[in-house]
Amino acid sequence: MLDSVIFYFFAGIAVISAALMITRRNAIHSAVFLITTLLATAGIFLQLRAEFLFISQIILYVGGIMVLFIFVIMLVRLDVPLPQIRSRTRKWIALLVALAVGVEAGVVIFLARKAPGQGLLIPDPAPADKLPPNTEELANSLFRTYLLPFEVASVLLLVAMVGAVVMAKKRTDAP
Amino acid sequence: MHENGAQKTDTLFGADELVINMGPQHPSTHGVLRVKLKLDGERVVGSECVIGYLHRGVEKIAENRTYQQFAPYVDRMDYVAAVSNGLGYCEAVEKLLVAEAPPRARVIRTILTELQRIASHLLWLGTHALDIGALTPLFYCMREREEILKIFEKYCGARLTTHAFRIGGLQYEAYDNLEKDVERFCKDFESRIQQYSDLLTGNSIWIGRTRNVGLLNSADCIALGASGPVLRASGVKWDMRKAMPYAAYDQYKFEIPIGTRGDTYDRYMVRIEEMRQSRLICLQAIENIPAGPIMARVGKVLKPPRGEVYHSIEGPKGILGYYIVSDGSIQPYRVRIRPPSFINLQALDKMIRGHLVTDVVAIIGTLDIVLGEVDR
Amino acid sequence: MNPTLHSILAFVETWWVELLCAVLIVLVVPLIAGYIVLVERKVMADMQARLGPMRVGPHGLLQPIADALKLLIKEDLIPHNADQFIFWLAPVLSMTAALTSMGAVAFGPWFQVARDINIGLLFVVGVSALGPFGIVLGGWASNNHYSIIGALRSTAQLISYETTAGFALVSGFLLAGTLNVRAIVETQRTDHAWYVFLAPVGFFTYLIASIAETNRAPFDLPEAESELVAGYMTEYSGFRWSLYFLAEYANMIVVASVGTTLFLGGWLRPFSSVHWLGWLDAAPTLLLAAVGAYCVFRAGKQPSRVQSLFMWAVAFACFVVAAIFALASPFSHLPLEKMHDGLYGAFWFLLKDSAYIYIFMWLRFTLPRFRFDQLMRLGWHILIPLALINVVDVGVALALSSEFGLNRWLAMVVTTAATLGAATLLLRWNDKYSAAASASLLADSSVVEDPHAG
Amino acid sequence: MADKSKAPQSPDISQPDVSGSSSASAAGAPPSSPAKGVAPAPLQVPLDNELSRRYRERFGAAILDALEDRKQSIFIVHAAQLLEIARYSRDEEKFDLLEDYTAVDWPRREKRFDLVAQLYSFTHNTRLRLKIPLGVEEQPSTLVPIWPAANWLEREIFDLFGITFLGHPNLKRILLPDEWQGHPLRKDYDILQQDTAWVRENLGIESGQ
Repeated sequence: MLDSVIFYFFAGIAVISAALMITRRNAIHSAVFLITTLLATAGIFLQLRAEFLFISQIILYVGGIMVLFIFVIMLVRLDVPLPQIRSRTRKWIALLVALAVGVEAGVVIFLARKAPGQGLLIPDPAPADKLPPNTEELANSLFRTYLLPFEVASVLLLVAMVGAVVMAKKRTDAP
Repeated sequence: MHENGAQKTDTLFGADELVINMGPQHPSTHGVLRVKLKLDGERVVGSECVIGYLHRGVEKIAENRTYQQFAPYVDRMDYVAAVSNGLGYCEAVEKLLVAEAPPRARVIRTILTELQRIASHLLWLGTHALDIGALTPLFYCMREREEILKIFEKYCGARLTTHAFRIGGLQYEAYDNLEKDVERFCKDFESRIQQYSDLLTGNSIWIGRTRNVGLLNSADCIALGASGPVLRASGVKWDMRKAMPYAAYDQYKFEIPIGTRGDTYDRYMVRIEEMRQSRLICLQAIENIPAGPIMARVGKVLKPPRGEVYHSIEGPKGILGYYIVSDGSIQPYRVRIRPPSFINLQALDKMIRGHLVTDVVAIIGTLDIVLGEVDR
Repeated sequence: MNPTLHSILAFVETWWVELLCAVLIVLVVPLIAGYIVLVERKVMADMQARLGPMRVGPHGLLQPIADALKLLIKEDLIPHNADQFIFWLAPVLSMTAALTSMGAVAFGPWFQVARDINIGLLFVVGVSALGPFGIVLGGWASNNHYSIIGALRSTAQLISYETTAGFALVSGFLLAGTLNVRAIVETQRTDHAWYVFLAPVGFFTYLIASIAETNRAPFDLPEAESELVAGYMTEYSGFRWSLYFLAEYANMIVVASVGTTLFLGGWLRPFSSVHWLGWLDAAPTLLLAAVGAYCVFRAGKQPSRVQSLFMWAVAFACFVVAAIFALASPFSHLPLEKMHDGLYGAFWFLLKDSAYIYIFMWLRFTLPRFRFDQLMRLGWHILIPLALINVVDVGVALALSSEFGLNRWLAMVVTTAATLGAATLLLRWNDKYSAAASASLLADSSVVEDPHAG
Repeated sequence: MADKSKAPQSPDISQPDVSGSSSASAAGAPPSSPAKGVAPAPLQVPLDNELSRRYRERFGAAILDALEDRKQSIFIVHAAQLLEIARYSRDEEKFDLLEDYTAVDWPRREKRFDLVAQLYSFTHNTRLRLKIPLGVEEQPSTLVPIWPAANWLEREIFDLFGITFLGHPNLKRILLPDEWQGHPLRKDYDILQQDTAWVRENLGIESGQ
């Protein structure tokens, strides 16, 4: 009972602020609502006892990436209202994408309902104190089971970062 | 900061220059200085000083007062060094009268003026350190300055705008324990200077904030008319007290401290050392205060003969000059005051080019300006 | 019975300790923050050869309450061109983050809101990292250039020093092998060492980074009063301003608590495993009794009756608490073990916290402020590499002792020496770099010439 | 006010004939002089030393007069050749510091203003005062190229006396507000006078006094 109250509370906040985020004209306001969405999602993670995921969400997305977002918005002064998108084709593309996402979500929920216990709906979650400590689980899978892919991904990100720095540097030198 | 703010706000780090106003209400502009800064990012590419907020027309007032009546007004220019202002004015009028203060008066004047120099430098040190973010030296400096102000208070009853001297000498005889008070102060003061040095001189943040900040070489100093510690820090070994001695300075031995690079750190070191030298002068002076009258016979109504005179002294902030024209009446025909702060402030633009906004604060501090004197 | 009501009741029954702690934190932390301000002013006054607040209550003891009242009834101004919503939101955000993160701090073995959360310390760090949003957004919403510069500086500073703090904490986590707050403290008991001795470099990098993160001098550039008036707080007044103010001090408590927990042994008594130092358990009682006695001594010298009455009251409170400590102490042989753990734990924890915060104050009154480029250079060129090297070295030391059976202390000494060597190299390199940087700065300044200057 | 008395024994000093009767003429020792009884030496005497000879040789009639007042050297120079004289003073005679630059108003004189420049030489430790008599309409050339220190000083003279300097990089008011009317240090500007319109408009009060 309480669980579902908490879930719907967080989910509601996440959905509403996501909607607000895309409808705000002011970039900083959008950023604030994006932060709210991320925090609400983090709350759902916490409710699922995925504590590590919860805190990574907060530290990385909210504490790191969003701070950078706001920094950039303030630097380039995106806080003036942006011109509306007038292009007709773009509107059609947006509609198409939205439909596709909607269909995908519907299919997932339908499948999940078909096979209870395997998809989104878990009929009998394990009692909270019986869950394995998921931080350790996560560490084990990242650093033992999937060490190689994990390291490959890190190197890839590093390369991407170095590449971004190099490209950015070139651009400032050119003019 | 709507009216106090930016005029051009397209992008903060964009190609356009950003103009921001520092002051006239800003904690670090030492009064009501307003500096318009042209910024590229946080880098200063140009500046303009807007002054005059404290303009009272002191020079106009002088033309409507008698010579004695005007003396208290000069205290209100550089109000942290009122005694020095008074000394310059009194000596200038004495020159105009072709009179000279008696030896005893001259020695007492020297003592008080040197104490005032220490007090002025102390106030500068405290506020300058505060601008750079060191809170504590301010209170140490105030503690010592208090002792000096107490001596002034005992001598003439006033602490800030003292009006300590009269044209022709002194009004008040030195009080009984003046020598002892000065000596006690000087004895303590040596260790107190050490305290400031302990807090600042070797501190690497302090050095980082002041070294190579606000460079002004000697040629620029002279061209811009900058004088006093600013000039000496750039390596010019010149002091009005040595070059053209006045009061009783020719009787005492002291050194002229100079810097090598002309940066903010050098100016700091020069002023610290000047305080030490002033202390030495005070100690020498109290050794032997000659007996005798304290007032020359200049008469109650001063009517200097026609003519004009320019007299300047080494004020705590630089050359403090008085140009007085007499038409033979009891009121000066024209009094021109050469304010060291005003002319030193001209160098600000040159000094802050290329520095960060943060350094502007340090550089305004290092110039040691008093707006009461800049604006007069 | 109504199932909803039932479940709510069950919830309260299970969690009443936590709820109580949470309420206590929300109510008491502002008060404590107020008194930290008083202590800070007193410490500052002492260092600056003056007395500090003396008028409101004896020795200014009621000053924080007077200040709080003043702030509450002050006019609340919102600038005309400010972004009303964000202007309202920002200080609340700062305060919320600071208080929430305190939820996972264990002030003693029993006094903790989120007790079983197994990411404990990470939660504190992560949630307190939300606080700067309040600063950034507040600075932006004020629509004031000083505020915006303050906000930008704050963001850049946060990003730089958060990384350092994170790496410094990792070195501690490696030693403890857990993120759970209580487990971290317990491992320090079983390891017979606070981690400040095992990872000194980690502790000092964390200390510096935590000062920078809380925007305290010499890293107080976002609110540098002599440059930016008050930085991001320039346009704030009254209650909103006090929220920022409280958040700053609450954040100090949070970072100090993290440092205390991870590096200074949390609520453990010094030398908790050395038996002949058991008499240290009497310290709280004696200390409080001494404070009480001092109050009695001063009570007679107060200028007014009210003030001396107040002094008596303070003395009485001290004696009462001292008596409680005495009752709970092992010397009393009463069956109050849980109370003993809680009380004494809280005492030692708060003592260490205070020492940590005292370092903040001490540095603030001693050092001048960094310039922004110097701050960034310190962060990126010295502290981050140093913290990284330290993480690697701590890992190496752990491997040496567990895989090769090397003495743990020896391994630590060797790797710490290696870290310090690297630090020396870094510093020397940085000196060279900064000399070159200032040279280029001056070269630039001669280029721009403006005939209309002056 | 300026021509109340003329001391009997004084030679008429400063007199480039351009200046009228009201300019600073000499006076002997005043009655209150400390040296009573002794025949007082005149305070202003014509100056005839190496320096003045060099200047006269070089600039001829542009040096209108050279005299000494209370042992301070004064050259009265023609405004037209101010720039050359200034440059010569700085480069050849090493007067490298422009210590002060100001003006004096003599409303009854034909040439109403005196510009007064105090020069100082670090090399020789000597002072020299240049006085430049100036009519109301005359516009002297700026000294900024010679001594950058003149920048603000000339702005101040412009502000308070209304003398315009040719070639000044940024000649606008410095102490008074830009829109202020009148030049306060002129003798015909009364001590109680003010730009009432400006005060009312900008300060929202009737009078600044």
